[in-house]
Amino acid sequence: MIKLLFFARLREALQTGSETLDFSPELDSVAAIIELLQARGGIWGELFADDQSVLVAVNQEMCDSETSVKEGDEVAFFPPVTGG
Amino acid sequence: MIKLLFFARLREALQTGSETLDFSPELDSVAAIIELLQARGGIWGELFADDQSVLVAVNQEMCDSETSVKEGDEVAFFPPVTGG
Amino acid sequence: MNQIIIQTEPFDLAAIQEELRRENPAIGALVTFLGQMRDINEGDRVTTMTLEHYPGMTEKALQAIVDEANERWQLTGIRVVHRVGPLQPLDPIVLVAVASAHRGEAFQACEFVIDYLKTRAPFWKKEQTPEGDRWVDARHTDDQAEQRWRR
Amino acid sequence: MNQIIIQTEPFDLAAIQEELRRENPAIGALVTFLGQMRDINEGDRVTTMTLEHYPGMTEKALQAIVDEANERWQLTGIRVVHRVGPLQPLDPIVLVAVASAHRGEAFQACEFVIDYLKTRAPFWKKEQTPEGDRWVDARHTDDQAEQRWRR
Repeated sequence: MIKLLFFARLREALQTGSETLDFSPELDSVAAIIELLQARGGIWGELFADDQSVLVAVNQEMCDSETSVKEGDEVAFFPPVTGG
Repeated sequence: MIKLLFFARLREALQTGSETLDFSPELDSVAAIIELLQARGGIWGELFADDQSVLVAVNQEMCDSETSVKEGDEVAFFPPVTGG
Repeated sequence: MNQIIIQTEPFDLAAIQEELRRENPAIGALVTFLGQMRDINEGDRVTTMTLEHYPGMTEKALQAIVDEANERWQLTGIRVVHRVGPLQPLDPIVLVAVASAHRGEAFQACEFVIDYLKTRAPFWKKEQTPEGDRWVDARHTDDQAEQRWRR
Repeated sequence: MNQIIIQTEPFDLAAIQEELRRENPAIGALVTFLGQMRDINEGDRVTTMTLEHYPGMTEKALQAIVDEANERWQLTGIRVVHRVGPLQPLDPIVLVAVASAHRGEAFQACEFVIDYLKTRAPFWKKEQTPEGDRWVDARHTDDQAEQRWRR
């Protein structure tokens, strides 16, 4: 199982803060998960389009789409941060 | 009349914090005052020797030995500052 | 000693600074950055702001920034306190306090921590304005500020 | 609004910051430098320190520094408070607090004011150590810090 988290503008637009995906060998990278979400179409297709600046963290560390994902990981998607 | 002030290490070594000099046309610059003090010899000669780093302020503004001095001015001598 | 705190309640600026500066009589300099909510942003009046964050990752990201500051400079202590939840104009949002024997290192480390926090810690601001709610966009100047520290 | 104070009594760090940061809801950043007395200097234990200054010139010199900071950066307020007289280890010596809409300007102006104060304001420190009294020598690093701001 992979836990997905969405924050801020993404969370609001998707109308969900989290979901779980069953892990499968094809879902072994951030890029693969983004492809799956994008394929849902609609708002998902828009927000995860290649030209959108969505940041990703795997197990609470910033990473990029090359990063590999394994069973049990927590993968978070969010817009550029604006704290401080 | 010119008011002379001495601070910190200088004040202690000279055993005085202030004195007044009668103004005269020859005492028209910081350099001329330094020459007069140096000519007193002893500790004065040492402290106002050319190789000593003594700072000067005329009327409470930092200046150098070229600065001119006139009747009524306040001329202060002190070591490099160490506040803060 | 270092401490990182995320909280919804207001924080006590004075108590944090007092505790940090008394920790070690070798401390000669304490530099504190306080970020507070402004009532105007990009020309619009902002009445309230809500700060969202990513619990768990926030603490990790801030710890990594504090660790890096301690590697780069000789410091005696760092405090980072960041509020989340609803905020009003003039409310303090974030505090970064850095103690060191000498001021140069304290200034650099303090600015480094807040510059990195601005681009690397998962916080998001949503503003409530008379024209409606809006998410605050990331600022290009914050990216530039972060770039300066790259090496 | 700017304020410069020289005093023998301890100052209230919290009250000064609180007053400054509340002055204007356009303030987004408050950067504060606090310099405090260390119990060790150049390897020796220091038990007490006495700060002498040049009354009249001190205020003028600090005013000139504050004026120059306001010319160089967009600021909403500056506070400079400096103690004179006898001090013990851990006693705050000097406070420089700078408020601005944005943090970059507040950081730069705060460091500028303390760097200039260190080389241009007429204060002198005398340390009491177990080996006797001694006047503190000016530091080369303070000259270097000041040079950075020349233009």
